[in-house]
Parts: sequence; C-alpha cells; structure tokens
Amino acid sequence: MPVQNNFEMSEYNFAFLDEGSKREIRRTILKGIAIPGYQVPFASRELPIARGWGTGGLQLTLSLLGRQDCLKVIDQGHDDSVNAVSIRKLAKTSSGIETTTDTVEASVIQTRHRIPEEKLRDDQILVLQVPEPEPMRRVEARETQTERLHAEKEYSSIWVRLYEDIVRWGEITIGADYPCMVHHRYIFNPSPIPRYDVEKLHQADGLYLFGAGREKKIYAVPPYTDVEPLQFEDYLFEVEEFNEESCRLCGSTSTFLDEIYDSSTGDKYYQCSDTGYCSKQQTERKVKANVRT
Amino acid sequence: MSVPNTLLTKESQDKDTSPILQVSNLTKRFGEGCDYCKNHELETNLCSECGTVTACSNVSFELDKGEILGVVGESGSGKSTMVKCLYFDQQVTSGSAILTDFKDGETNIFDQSAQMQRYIRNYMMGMVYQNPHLGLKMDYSSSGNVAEKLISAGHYHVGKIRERSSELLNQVEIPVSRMDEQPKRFSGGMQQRVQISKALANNPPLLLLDEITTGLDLSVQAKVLDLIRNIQREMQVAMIVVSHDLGVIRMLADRTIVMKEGKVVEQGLTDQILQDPQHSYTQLLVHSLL
Amino acid sequence: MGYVAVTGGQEAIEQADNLSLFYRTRNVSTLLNPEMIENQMRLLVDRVMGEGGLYAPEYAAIALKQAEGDPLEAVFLMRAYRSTLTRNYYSHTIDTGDMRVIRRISASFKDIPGGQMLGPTNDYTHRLLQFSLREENERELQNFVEDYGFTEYVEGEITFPKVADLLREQGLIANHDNHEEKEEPFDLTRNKLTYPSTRSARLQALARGETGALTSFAYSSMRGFGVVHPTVGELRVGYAAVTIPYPFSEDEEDGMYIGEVLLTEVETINSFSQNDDNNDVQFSVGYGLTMGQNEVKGIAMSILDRSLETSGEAPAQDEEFVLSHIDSVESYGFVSHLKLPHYITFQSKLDRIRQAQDHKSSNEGEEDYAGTK
Amino acid sequence: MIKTTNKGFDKVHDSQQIFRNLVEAFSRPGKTVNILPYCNSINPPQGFSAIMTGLAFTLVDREVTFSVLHDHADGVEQYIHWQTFCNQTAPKDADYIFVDQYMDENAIDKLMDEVKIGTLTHPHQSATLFLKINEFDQKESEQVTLSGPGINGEKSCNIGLCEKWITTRNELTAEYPLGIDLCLVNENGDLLALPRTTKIQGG
Repeated sequence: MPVQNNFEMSEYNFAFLDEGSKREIRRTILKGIAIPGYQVPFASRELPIARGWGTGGLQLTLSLLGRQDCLKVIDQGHDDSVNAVSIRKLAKTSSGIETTTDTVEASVIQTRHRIPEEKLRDDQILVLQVPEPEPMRRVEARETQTERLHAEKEYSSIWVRLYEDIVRWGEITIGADYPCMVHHRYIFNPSPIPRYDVEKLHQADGLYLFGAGREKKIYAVPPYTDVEPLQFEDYLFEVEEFNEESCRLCGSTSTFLDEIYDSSTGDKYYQCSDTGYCSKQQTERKVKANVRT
Repeated sequence: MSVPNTLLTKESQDKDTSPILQVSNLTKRFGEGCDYCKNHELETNLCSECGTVTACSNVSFELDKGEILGVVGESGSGKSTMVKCLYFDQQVTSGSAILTDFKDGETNIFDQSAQMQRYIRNYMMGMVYQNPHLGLKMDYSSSGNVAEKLISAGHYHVGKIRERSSELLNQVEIPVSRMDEQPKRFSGGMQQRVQISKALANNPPLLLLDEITTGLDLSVQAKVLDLIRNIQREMQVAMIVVSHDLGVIRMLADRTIVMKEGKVVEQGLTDQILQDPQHSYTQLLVHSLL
Repeated sequence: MGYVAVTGGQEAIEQADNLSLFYRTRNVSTLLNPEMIENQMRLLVDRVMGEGGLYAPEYAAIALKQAEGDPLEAVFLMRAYRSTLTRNYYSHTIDTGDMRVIRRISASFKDIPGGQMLGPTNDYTHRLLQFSLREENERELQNFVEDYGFTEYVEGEITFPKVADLLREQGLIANHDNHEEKEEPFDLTRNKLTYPSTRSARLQALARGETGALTSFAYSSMRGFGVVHPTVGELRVGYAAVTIPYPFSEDEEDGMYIGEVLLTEVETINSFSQNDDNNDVQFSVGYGLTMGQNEVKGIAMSILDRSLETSGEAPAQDEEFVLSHIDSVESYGFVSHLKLPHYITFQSKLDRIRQAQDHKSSNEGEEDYAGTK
Repeated sequence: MIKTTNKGFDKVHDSQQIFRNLVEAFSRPGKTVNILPYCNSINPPQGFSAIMTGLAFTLVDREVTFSVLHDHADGVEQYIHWQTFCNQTAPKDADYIFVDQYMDENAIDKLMDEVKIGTLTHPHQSATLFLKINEFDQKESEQVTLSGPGINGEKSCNIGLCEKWITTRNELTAEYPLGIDLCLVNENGDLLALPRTTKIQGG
C-alpha cells in the first residue's frame, strides 16, 4: 500500500528552505544571541507543517542543520509523539542527516513543552517551539504597546498581575510558560515548558534558541546567562510538586512526571514525561537487577 | 537593573538652596511648524501660515524643594501640555528640564532615552491626571494600583507593598477593608484619592497635579485640596498644580505662573498676583474670581 | 494502555496517511486529474492562488486535489511550497491600464468610456441548483464551445481607460502620495509586518488575506462598525503582462516579458474629504487587487484599504486587528494546533489549581489574602 | 561582469559551517573558532581577505546592506555585490561592515561615531562589525577581562585590539540594549566575537 506525503529529496533544497530564507533566519539568530531575551522579528516562512505546530522551531532547526549534525525531536518529552515524528521526518528526509532518540547523542534538539532531563552540554543546541513569544500579551493585546513596554523596560503591569494573583488566590497562578527576566533586561516567555524546567535555563552550559513561526519572532538564551523567574521576595517561584510520587516504569522520583489514568480501571499513576531518559533508566535498572541475581 | 541606582545624586549634598527642577524654554508644537511661526511672536498659538499649534512656547520656571507652584490659564493655554511634557507623556519640540537629583544635576531630561525617562518617572515623579482613567487601571485592585508604582520603583516584597498601600490609602481616607476593591467600583472623588496615593507611593520629590478637582462636587473638591495641603506639609513634596480655577491655585500655590496661548504672561508670588495682577489677562482672571 | 495514544508515532502517522488515501479514493469511479480541477474549478483555483500568494494554476489544482477540496489546506500547501523557491527577481510594476480585460463594470456611471462589459459572471443568474449538471453531455458541450465562436482579445488590442482616471483628471479624486508610488514596495515574505505599517504592506497583507475573513471585516464596516460604505467605481478582471528587469542591463527599466497573470482590480469611491495639500474637496479611493477572478475579495480589500486609512474605534479601522487576523495559514494553523497534546501545560495548571485549593481551605474563616495575617 | 571565481565555495554547506561557527563564537564571547577550511577556496579581488569574503557570503544578500573599509573598497564592494546581490552603502547605514584596513584613531572615531546602534524598540537594527586584526596575541595589546552572557564568570584573554577600538566600542554599548556587535578575525581564519552584552575591562 502506498504511503503518501513522501517527497523526493531531489525536488527540494537541502534542509527544505531556500538559502535566502536560511540566511535571514541565521542573521536573526545571531542578533538574538547578542541581545538575550529580545524577540527579534523575522519574516517567517510557511512550512509543510501548520502554523502553531512548531514552524518557528523547525525554521531554526532547518537553518542550523549541517551534514554533521545529529537531530533529536521531542514533543511533551516524547520522541514518538506524532508532532515530533512528523518534524523529525521532514528534517531527516530533506537533509539526510542522522537522527536519534538519545539526548546524549544529539547535537541539535528540537522540543515542544519540555527540556530533556539530561543536562544540555556546551556542544548542544536546544531549539524550543514557541506558540506565544510575548510575555506581556497577558496584560496587553497590542503589539505596538508591548514593543514600547519592552523598549522602556516598563514591566510593572505584569508584576501587578502577579500581585493580584497573590491577593486573590494566595499564590501566583501561572502554570507553564512562566515569565522570566533574562540578563536583567528583558522579560521573556520560556515557551510552555513546566516551571520544573525553568531553572535549567539559568547559567546553562548550552545554547537555547526559541522560535515563534506564527508570531514571527526569534530569541535566544546564550550559555552562562542569568535567567530569573519573576518572583516576589516573600512569594517565591515554585516548581510543580509530585509529592514523592515515582515513575511506574523506571522508579524515578527526580524527574518531571505525567499524571495518567488507566483507561480500564481509572487508577491514577505517574510516568516520566521524558521517554528517552526513562527507557535509559529502565535499561540501567534491568542491568543492575541482572547483576544482582 | 540596567539603570543603576547611582543615577540618583546623594541626598547628603546640600540642595536646600538650589531648585529641584529648572525648566528652560520648553516648547511644544503640534504640527511641522514653518519659518513664520518659528521666528515670529504670534498673537495666538495657531499659526495662520501653516496651521501648526504651538501649545507651549518658551516656557521657563524653577521649582524649589517642597514648594507648590500653581499654573493657571484657560483651557487651551498649554498648561496641561506643559505638565504632560514634564512627565514625558508628550515629547517636547525643544527646551530643557533639569532635575537636581538626577545624574549630575546638569542633564537635560528631555534628551534622555525612553528607557531612562521611564526610570525618572518611576523613581522621581508622581502624576495625578484630571481623568482617573489615565492614572489608574480600573480593573486592578486599588492596592494593586499603588503596588504598580511601588514595583516600578523597585519594591518586590508583597508584605511590604501591602503595608505601604494600606498606609497610603489610609492617608487618603480609603478604608483598608476596601483596599482590594477595584477603583471602578468607587466614586469619582475616591478614585481621585486612590490616584493621589498611587502617585505618592514612591515618595517622589516631584508631584504633578493636572486639574485634579475639575469635575468633582464642591464638598469633595475641598476634601481633595485639604489632602494635598496635608501631604505637602507632612512630606515636603514639591508640586506643580495645574488648574483653570484660580480658587484652587489660591488655596494651594506659593507661587504661580499665568499662561495664555502657550506663553507665560505673568509669574510671581500667588498673593501678589491676586492682589496686584499686572497682565490684562491675569486681571480678567482675578476679577472673575471676585 | 489507553492513555499513550500517540506512541508508535511513526506507524500511526503512516496509518493515518493511508487511511486518508483510502477515504479519498474508496468510492471513486473516475479519478480527478488536476487538469479537470484547473479547468472546471476555475474560481476555486483562483482563490487558492491568491491566498497562497503563488500564481501557478496547475499547482493550485494539485493542491486542491491533495486537500480533497479544502481551500484552507490547499492554500497552506501552496505557501509551504513557495518557501522553497528562491526569489531571483522583482517584477516591474504591473500596469493594469493595459490589461486585456475580460470583464469590467462600474456602479458609478451608467455609461463609461469603453462601455460596461459583463464578461463571465453568475451575478444575474438565478441561484437554482441545476440538476441537469448530473448529466452534462460532453459532446453537446464541445459543440457549444465550437459554436460559441469566442475570440479572445489580443494583448494591447483593446484596453479600457480606467474610471478612476476619468475622475482623477477632473481633480475629483485625492491621489495617494506620489512618493508612496515610487518607494520600493514592502515585501511581506521577507519582512515581518510591524505597526504602524506602510500602505504597500497593508495592501500586500490584504491581497494575500483569506477571502472569508476579508469579506467579514469589510461587511462589518459597511454595516455600521465603521465608516466605509463605498460605490464601486470600477471592477475589472483581465490579464496583465508581467516583466522583469533585463538581468544584464544597467537600466532598471529594460524589461523582459515573462508571461501574463489574471487579476481582479477594484477601485471603490468613498465619501469626500478635504485634501490636506491643496484644500480641494475630493473623493477618497479604496483599492483592491487580487490574483485570479475573485470579485468579492477585491471589493472587500478596497473597503478595508480605505477603512484602515481612517481613524476610529471600529474593528475594521484597527490595522493591527485586521492585518494580524486575516492570514489563513496563521489562523488555520493556530486554531488547529489545539489538537496537539498539551499534557505538560495541563499538568502544570493542575499543580496550580490544587495549590490554590489548598490555600483556600487552609485560610477558611480567615482573611482571603495570605499576606495580611 | 566579474567572472565567478568561487567554484570551490559551497553556498549551502560551507556557509552552514561558517554560520555554526559564528553561533558558537557569539554564544561564547572570547572563544576562538576557526573558519579557514570553508573560506580557503575563495579568491576575492584586490587582496581582500578571503575570510571576510566567506563571512559576507554567509550573511549578506539583497535584503540587507554592507560596507567595506579597504584600500580598494570599490572593487571589493562590486565583487561582493555581484556575488550576493547585496547592496553596498555608507558605513552609517550598513548592517554589516567589513574592515580590512589599518585605521588610525581619527578614522576609528569617525566610523564608530556613525555606525548604527539600533533603537530601544528595535535594538537589532544595529551594525555587525567584522574587524580584521593581525594577531589576537599581539605585543601591543594588553590582556582584557571579559564578562557577560556566554562567559562563565570572567575570562582573561588577548583580543588584539588597540585601546581606541575598545573605548569607542564600550561607549557605543553603554546603554544596553543599544550597541554594536563586534567580530574579530585574522587571516588564519580564527574568529572571536564580542556581542554588545560583553563587558570588556582593562586593555
């Protein structure tokens, strides 16, 4: 039976985009690195995947990739999630490069909503897909206004929003995509990663690039850069809690867990969201068990 | 912070003798301007040649520490535009303003970048607008509004912010039990008082008041004016009070400047101006008051 | 393991692809070939080219076949393909005055120089479902075509003066700034739209906008949420020649003919106002231009062009509101992205609501606010 | 028309490699990368640097502007224009400026006075300057201390720049996020970046 949607590599450019598009994205990336957290506008090309499905991240990845690269793509921590599969396939078919599910092997990692559990090395680049790059959109709908707020470093309105949260709910209610201050200048959205992942951005060894295709913005957090989640002196930033729960597959208690309900019994259980890391842990556990027996 | 606190000059320096604010030749044109209106003394602020409105023309004055300066004139005289320029709501066309406490005390704040002007606003000024909608976020709580100004000035402790908010709101007679209500649920006079407490939150050396009693009932007006006087006495804040109402100016201002068609036509001690107005326009104003 | 619906991703996707193919073809007796779509779904092809920003009727037909007729999906396919094309040249400005016109009407004057020309249109046909189309007879149709005796105008042979020019010559129309016309137009493909934008950027965004979205916004303006309710000065559909600068010439004006494109051009005449430059009282004009024959979009575009030049509170006067929301690739993509898993963000939200519940219950009977205790 | 003499330069893969090295250099100010292998097939005219040309091929096209400061700038600019379709412009308007020429203090002042530093709303609309230097480790250049994003704490190194360059550059970057991004290269293809966020002390 034929499988559709395959394309002949010879009909398309290396890494899909034409060189002019790549050049523009590359210029934008360099400016982004030079001004951490500043959302550099770029034209943003349409891709064979839909806007809002990772076109920003994919444009970054396609502009970064060379023949030596090894790519890992995850969605929600999964290598096998449909969106991750589709993006990996496009990158692989159009460039012929290696792909992997092992974080350690990858030179470029594209991700949606998670940062892998294994620490990013200084020779790795993490590309994050961004649905809504503008942190101030929570309090101001207009681009002309939010541009001005960033220009003047006028962030009091988002702080008041946090203050109001505390007055009303006794805590800051922002879940994922928690706004952070980078290099003491720009407030930015780290993309909808859980709060659990936010601290990985601070003074990291590797480079983080953020791409918003629909909103046409690229920004960066270079290595060894201060990234501080917004918090008050007496109401500190809190990461998600799993109350001693552990992954039912690998037993981990130190990873971000998905809460899952069994489809037949309705029982609640937990499982690592980073599947690549989880399967490695499982193998290790098996090896240990074998040694013991 | 990219704008370091060292931008504020040391309080310890003796500043009592020097003014805290010096404004020189503040000019604001709406429109391109032409050779004619740039180089001629115009009768009115509307240029007959190019249609440009010169809202403020070479306005100069000084303001001392803790002093209240009144600015009086009819609507369209340029007085509101002038304070809006000082608060950077409007960009001046030319002229300078120097805040003694900013940098070396010799820097024209109009030449500063938007980022720096924002800093000056947040740390060194307070503004109360005629329309509370301009100064308040009506959907936020009242304490949140005060918090906004405090946060802008670098305070990030919720407990302390709330302490200071309740203190300030108390000072303007908003009951603490209502501090987390939204100003849109308050009367006009109450809204104006919330706005004043917000403007005062960062202990600014300079407070700008633009027609703040206009539109309020007379009894409410008196209360707000009392409040301003008390604040001035207790906190030694220097103020610029803009009003078309000479009665308000008489109650509050030590010195007064009179504006007409964008120009300062007379200035001096308020009492003197009231007793012995020199300019015919001032005489008209004073007579209408009596 | 009901939960992990998306594992086995690779296989699942292949299955989904195959199922799509199955559903597209299982009841088929005659396969559509793209040529049929190109020739028999002319208006749909035009719409897909216009919104796709790529003048390629054959590719639009393929896209429509692949998308099983969904214009949004077909536009998306065209745009994605377009991203792979290197842009080597910018064409000269097209002169629509020299158009080989197939249809032109004016709602402003009964008689116009050159006359009204209805051309191919359904405007005056009763919208009765034609059941006879079930049994259209190929032979009969061929005879019809042969008998019709249609002769196309040859380029340059017949051109029509523009109605707007007629009024312009009489000083009744406020021209747009001349310097605007000389400036290099904004290129939406290569630059991010920023606000306030230039008119050329606005026109480009509108020309590429989704027909339905444009029509709705324009309708809102006419209906009362806005100020623009114009008269159609002229609507023309026809072929215009495209030339590019001759690559080896120093003179930018030296052109090389590369083909012609079918366009719909609309100029609408609006309320009059006083011209700032010369104080004359003049009409203001709205302009619409779109690839192919897409008349409602052309008119809607001209209304929005004009509407965005006025100031006011109505949605159709708000540049950022209109231009940020009319692109189908963006709106379609973002709305449909909600189908993607959001397990992580939802988990993060769950954590917050549980915490908030804890706060509420532990503060029961005390003041709401945790910090005032 | 100038004949293409760059058969060896792979516009897809060589420019990808140069770009990735730029990413590395910009991400880690003060770190030296090498791009010689991707540039040594280029034969620019007038003795212009092949390394600079490789950088130009990687970054510029008709969507941006560039400027060359070189003893025979005209010929070089025409060459880059023909190769990339990029428009040459005065340094004050240029997005990318390639300096392959000795400049005295006055010339440095003049250049640094006029280069684009961006606006608070659009700080990225600022110039990227490529400076060719003889050696990073020159006798007359003292050690400097670098800090800021991309640098783990502090880093002491030689950057081969005279004091004038450093002071004028520091002035331009005083009100962050305004500023320029600087990139130093030598003829061996070594490259080191100093984005506007890098604090340069000493020297």
